[in-house]
Amino acid sequence: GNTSEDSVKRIAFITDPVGTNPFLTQATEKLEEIYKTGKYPMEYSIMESQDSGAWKDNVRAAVEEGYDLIIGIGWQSDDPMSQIAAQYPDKSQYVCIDVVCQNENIKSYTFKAEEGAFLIGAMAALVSDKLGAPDGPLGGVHVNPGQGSFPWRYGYMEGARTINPNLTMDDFIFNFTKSYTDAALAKELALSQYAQGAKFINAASAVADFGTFEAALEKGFYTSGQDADRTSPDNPYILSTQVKYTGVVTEMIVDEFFETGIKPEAVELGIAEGVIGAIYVTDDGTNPRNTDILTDEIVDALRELADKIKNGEITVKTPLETSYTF
Amino acid sequence: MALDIEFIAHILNSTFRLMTPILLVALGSAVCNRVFIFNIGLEGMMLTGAFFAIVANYYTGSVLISLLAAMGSAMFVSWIAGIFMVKFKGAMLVVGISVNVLMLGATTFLMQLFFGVKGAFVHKDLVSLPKVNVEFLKGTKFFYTLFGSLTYLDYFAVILAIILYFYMFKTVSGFRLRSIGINKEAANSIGVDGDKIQIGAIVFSGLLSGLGGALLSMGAVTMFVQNITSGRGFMAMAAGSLGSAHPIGVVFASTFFGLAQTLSNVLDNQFLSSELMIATPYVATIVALAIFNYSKIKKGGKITNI
Amino acid sequence: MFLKMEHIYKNYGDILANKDVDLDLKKGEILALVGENGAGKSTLMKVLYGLEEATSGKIFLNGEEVYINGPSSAIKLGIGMVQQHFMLFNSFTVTENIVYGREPKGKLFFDMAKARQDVIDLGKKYDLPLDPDAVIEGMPVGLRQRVEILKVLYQNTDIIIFDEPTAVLTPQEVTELLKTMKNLSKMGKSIILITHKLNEVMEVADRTLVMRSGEKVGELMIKDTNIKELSYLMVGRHIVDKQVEKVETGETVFESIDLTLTDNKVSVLDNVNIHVKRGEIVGIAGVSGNGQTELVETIFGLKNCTSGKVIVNGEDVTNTSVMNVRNKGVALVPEDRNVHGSAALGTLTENSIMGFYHKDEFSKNGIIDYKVASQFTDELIEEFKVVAKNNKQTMSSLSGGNSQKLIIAREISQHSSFLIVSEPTRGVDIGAMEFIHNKLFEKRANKDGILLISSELTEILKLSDRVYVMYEGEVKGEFTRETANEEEIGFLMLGGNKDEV
Amino acid sequence: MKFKIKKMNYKQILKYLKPLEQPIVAISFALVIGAIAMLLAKSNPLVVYGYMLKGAFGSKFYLSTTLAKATPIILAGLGASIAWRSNCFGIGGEGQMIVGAFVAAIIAIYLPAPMWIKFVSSIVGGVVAGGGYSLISAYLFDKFQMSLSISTLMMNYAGRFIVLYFIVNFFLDTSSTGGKLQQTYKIPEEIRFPRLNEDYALTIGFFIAVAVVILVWFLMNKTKYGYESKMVGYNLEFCRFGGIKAKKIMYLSLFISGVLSAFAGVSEVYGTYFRYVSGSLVSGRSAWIGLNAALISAYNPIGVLVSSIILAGIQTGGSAISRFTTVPLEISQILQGCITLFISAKIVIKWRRKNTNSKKLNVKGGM
Ligand SMILES: Nc1ncnc2c1ncn2[C@@H]1O[C@H](COP(=O)(O)OP(=O)(O)OP(=O)(O)O)[C@@H](O)[C@H]1O
Ligand SMILES: Nc1ncnc2c1ncn2[C@@H]1O[C@H](COP(=O)(O)OP(=O)(O)OP(=O)(O)O)[C@@H](O)[C@H]1O
Ligand SMILES: [Mg+2]
Ligand SMILES: [Mg+2]
Repeated sequence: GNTSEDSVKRIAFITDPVGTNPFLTQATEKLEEIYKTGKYPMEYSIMESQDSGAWKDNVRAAVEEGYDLIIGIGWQSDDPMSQIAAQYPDKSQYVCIDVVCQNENIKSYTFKAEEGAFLIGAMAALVSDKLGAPDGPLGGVHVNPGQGSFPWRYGYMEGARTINPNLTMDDFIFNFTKSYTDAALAKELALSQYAQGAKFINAASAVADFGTFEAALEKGFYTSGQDADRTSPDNPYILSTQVKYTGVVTEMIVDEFFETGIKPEAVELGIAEGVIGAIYVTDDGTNPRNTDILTDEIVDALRELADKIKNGEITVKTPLETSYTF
Repeated sequence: MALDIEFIAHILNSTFRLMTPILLVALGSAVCNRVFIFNIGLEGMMLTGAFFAIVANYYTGSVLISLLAAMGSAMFVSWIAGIFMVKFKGAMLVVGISVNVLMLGATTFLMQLFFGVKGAFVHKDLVSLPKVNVEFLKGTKFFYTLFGSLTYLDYFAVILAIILYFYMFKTVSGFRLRSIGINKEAANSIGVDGDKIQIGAIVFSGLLSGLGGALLSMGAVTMFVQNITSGRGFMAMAAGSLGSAHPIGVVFASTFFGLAQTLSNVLDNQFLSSELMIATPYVATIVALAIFNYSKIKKGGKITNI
Repeated sequence: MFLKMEHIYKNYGDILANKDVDLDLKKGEILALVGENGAGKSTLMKVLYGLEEATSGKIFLNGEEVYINGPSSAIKLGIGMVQQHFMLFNSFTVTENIVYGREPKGKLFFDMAKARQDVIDLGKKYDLPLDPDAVIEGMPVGLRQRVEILKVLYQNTDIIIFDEPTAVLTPQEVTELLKTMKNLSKMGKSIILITHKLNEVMEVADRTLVMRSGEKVGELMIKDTNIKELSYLMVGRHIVDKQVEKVETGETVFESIDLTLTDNKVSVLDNVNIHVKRGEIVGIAGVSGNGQTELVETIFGLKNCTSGKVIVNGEDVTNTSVMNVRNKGVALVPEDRNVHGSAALGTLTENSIMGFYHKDEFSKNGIIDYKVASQFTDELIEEFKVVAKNNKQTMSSLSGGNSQKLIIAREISQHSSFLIVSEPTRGVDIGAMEFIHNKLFEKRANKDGILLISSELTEILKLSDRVYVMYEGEVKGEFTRETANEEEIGFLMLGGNKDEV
Repeated sequence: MKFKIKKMNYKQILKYLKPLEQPIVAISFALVIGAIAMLLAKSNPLVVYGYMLKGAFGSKFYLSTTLAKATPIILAGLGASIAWRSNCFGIGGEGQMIVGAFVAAIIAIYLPAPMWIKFVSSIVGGVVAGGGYSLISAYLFDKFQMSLSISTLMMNYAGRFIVLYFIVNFFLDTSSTGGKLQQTYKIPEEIRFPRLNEDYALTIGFFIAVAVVILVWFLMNKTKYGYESKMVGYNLEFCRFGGIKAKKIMYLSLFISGVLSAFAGVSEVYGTYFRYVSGSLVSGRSAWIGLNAALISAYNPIGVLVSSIILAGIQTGGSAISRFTTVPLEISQILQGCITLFISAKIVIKWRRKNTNSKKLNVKGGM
């Protein structure tokens, strides 16, 4: 329901259809969790938006319907949020997650996803080396070739190259599902990368990843998940996951909103803030680690890298140009 | 990448795996074409099969029952579609599109209802279609890879095409099936119920789509992901058309698609930009159809792809 | 009494197509069903064959009441129908068409060999020989109909209904068909024949049943009646062939010079030289399929000729567009009214302006004036006595005779100086036929030229001032009203040569 | 021997439905099914439907949102109608929308010219591009007898990815979202479709669409082309004998159809996105909904207008549900599917009312 006394604050959480993307699920679940605790006098509504048209409608409607805090998550949110925030600076407070919005009334939280990818890349190189393929090829099944997956792709490459500097572009194989849901295709892509000799294949195509995981289980190559901890007792080949704790951010936002109110600025979150990381490296997952492959020394090496990133000794660069070469 | 002999084996193997789900559905589409039904709802029917295969799979753990569930559910949906297309004379496209939208929504919705998850349902207890054991080929790596990790249903798809060929061109009911597409009125005038045959064809295409879906959710992978078919149903229609509604032709057409897909997988951003790579199968279809029809027209033949 | 239909009523919405009709049929009898267009003949038979459900009424077979709820049950009861519009699968073979519905089966496969044999035997039995492997597509109409007949016989039916079987046949084919019917009746089959050609009735029928506007108005034994009486019963008035008055011919409106058409190596038209003057009707006699259709199409710009010229009112229109030919003052009543002459789902108005909707009277700068069009249509309906509720109803709801009238009305109303009419009275009743013939004479009277193509020699002889005979794409001879005579023309039609006479 | 008179049972159903106003029946059927789904989702259908209605037409604000959504649907619907009524059963609306929108956006962004020239050439360029794209399928049909439905279906995908290729490699906006969304830059403020009221989504686009409806109605029912194309739809042979150049009509119809569909895309660029956003036109599904609108209203422009607004309402109502309740978004998909499915049955009933008689209804089932 949407009728409520003024004391109760109303939060609109606008997103692409939840479900296909674990980092959306995390955020929405956290929101519900906060609500359940009754910590704050709040109501919330998850507004799933099929297409960018629906996005605009929902943001506009959220203002019309008098929501006090409007959170948009995903790249999609940029245009509609910026436009509305510019038009109604005072009608509500605005936050974008995962994208820096063009409008200054909006607080933006973005992620240094590349840092997580960096760790996985290093892990890939180490594991591959351990399995007798120091020079790769290293695989990756991502969503699309565009800027969208640069952080994961280039972070991954950077990480691998810190371990083995003489890796070249040709030592990496990347394929793209162009869909968050085509698990069958993802699996097929993984299989063909495996056939080309990849011992480690980095999965970064939302729920389609399950296809890659299944291929790993079948063929016995190693892989890693994305966003939410994908390791599983049923599948020892999923060595780790490049996590992106959107739940944490959601909590930050809600807290800030109720304590101080939203202060528009652009915040970048990474390993240092405990929002980005890799399972077993920056935090221990819920499932037992595959210690035969992901041995302690490998983990230690990775932890070292993680610390270097924390204290700024290493900064992972992900250029925006399509022409990323070394 | 290294184009060694074994990798070629992999390409062929992968082609086959990618081809079969399309083939099954394409055969359904072909049957529909034969009775002058343009069934764009195949995508939705395939999705239905893929989903209920997993539902049954989860609750019974029996491959057989899962397959039956896949076929049954898809047949039910296609029966509804058939009634609307034939009896109520609803525009085939509207019915088909509606079915697609409806089933995309319904499967996603039911997935939450049954499994309490959105997006993807994966579970260790899900059984996958039995794979044909090729251990005896372990000696010759080429064949081992070539025939590796294929389910019985993959092979059955091809066999089915052959069976369907005999059905269409050698049996009486196949004969009547073809007659409807040529002149339904004439069939009715001699007391052969054209409507029944058309609906029958649609339901049969549902059965095949169901199998195709199951092959996707229990063969290619063992899970259900919302919209897992992602356009394969439409591809299948194109294949049915490219194969000019002839079972054997459809096999070639589907293989062609499978190969196009595989190549676009392995060649991805090696030669062509990957966006163009995805576009190729569709452009290729048009070109292939054009060439195919052109040669046929030259021979003064009839074009059967409706 | 073998078959008995009692108190049959059938209405389509407000139209009462059959009103309390009784019909009975003896074994081995040929019963002719005659009446004007829209009299209710087809409907009555559709009821008998189960294509339509009677609103009320009973049907008895061998004294026992039967319920016929579809062709299949009719066939089970031994009733078969050769429909007016052939119901064949064009890309199937003769065999496949004939055995359709009762195909011989092996264990699981279609037993084609047996089917083939059955067809051959059947052909022998009723001596209707046919090549069992021929594909229907491209078969002459006569043979197609033969397929239809064998199809019915294959279902071993005892009652065979023919709905206007001769409408589309050449004279030769007609004689054969009539012979066949006699045969069948001898072999104990009962036949119901719908036709508009009373001479056929007189020739084959034992008994005739006359219908008018849905009702049975008479039932006569053929031996004690004659054409005059029948036509009177049908139309309700006497049909009199009035004298053809002479008309002075003017200058040439149409002329073809060495018109030649070869369709992949086959010569379809071979140096055709014909002309039509103002005020004359020129007939083209010939067994259909000897190039008449192609001749019309090349003249009218539907086909391009390989060589030669088409001159209309002194202008060369060879291989130009239909539109251009029409604009030069040519009009055409095509042979097949349902396919080429009208749009079944279009309204009468839409059908009436086809071919010249672009003329100033109907459209100015791209906009069609439907008020004018609809008035115009009403005038046509009025002048040509087309039976229709209004000009908004669809063409398909007109009786065949009436749609034919409207088509002819449309083409005549253009006041074009040159009119081509192809089979103008096919499938229309004698009343309408007389009417149409008079209209053609009127047009001739106001000094327009008419080219008449007809497979009805009698029609040719009745209307034409001059006659060309066509055989295999060649003009075999030319006659004037005076010199024309059936024997000679018939002889040439079949490929004889003039000097041999 | 006896034969029971049984068949007709579905005819009886139709007879039974005949007097009722079909769309209402259709919608209520659909609503029932939707209700079942909702009960399964443990929420009160009446409440949900209440919200849905409110979110679709409940206030000026919502209505304007719905009308804005309807705009591309109407245009795409008109496009489909033009083609289908002359027997060109193409389903290429989506592809034409995409191409049109893309070209229009690119011209509007990059053409170095004064604003009004930008505007005009962008719109014209866009729609002509769409028309041209449609002509390809016309050519394939003409020269290779390639089924329009198949060629256009393929061209929907081809167009989408080829355009994507150009965007990613030449026209990508890297400033916003760091180029993560595959989209062009925005078109200049000055030339976007103005809003009637800054608080509402509605732009003049909708009124242009309505104007186009009238235009198309006129085109279909008053002009020579309208007559010719209609007759071509009825009987090609008849037209040949009447001197109508059927081929010309087919090309023309498909071109116009492409132009209209493309304009649907252009209107989205100018009224909603202000840029070409890859995938948005696909996930928006306007082309397909438009096609439905065209078919269920038997190609009648006015009918297209009305049914488009209803179908758009289901969409906006659907989003409203997801805002007001916890019912998952899919419910609105289910509803949409059901409603169009049931409405499709109307066609036959309407025909049965119009002319019970005409011999070839089964052919007219459409594709
Ligand atoms: N399906 C139908 N719907 C509406 N009216 C019909 C239908 N079929 C026939 N009619 C009408 O019923 C009447 C009788 O039609 P019927 O077919 O029996 O005429 P007919 O005697 O066969 O004419 P013709 O000599 O031209 O064949 C006509 O007025 C016709 O318009
Ligand atoms: N669906 C219909 N609606 C209205 N009248 C019809 C319909 N079907 C048939 N009729 C009428 O019934 C008559 C008989 O139909 P039939 O099939 O015998 O054609 P016809 O009248 O003989 O004309 P033709 O000889 O050109 O076929 C037709 O003339 C037509 O007027
Ligand atoms: Mg008749
Ligand atoms: Mg008749």
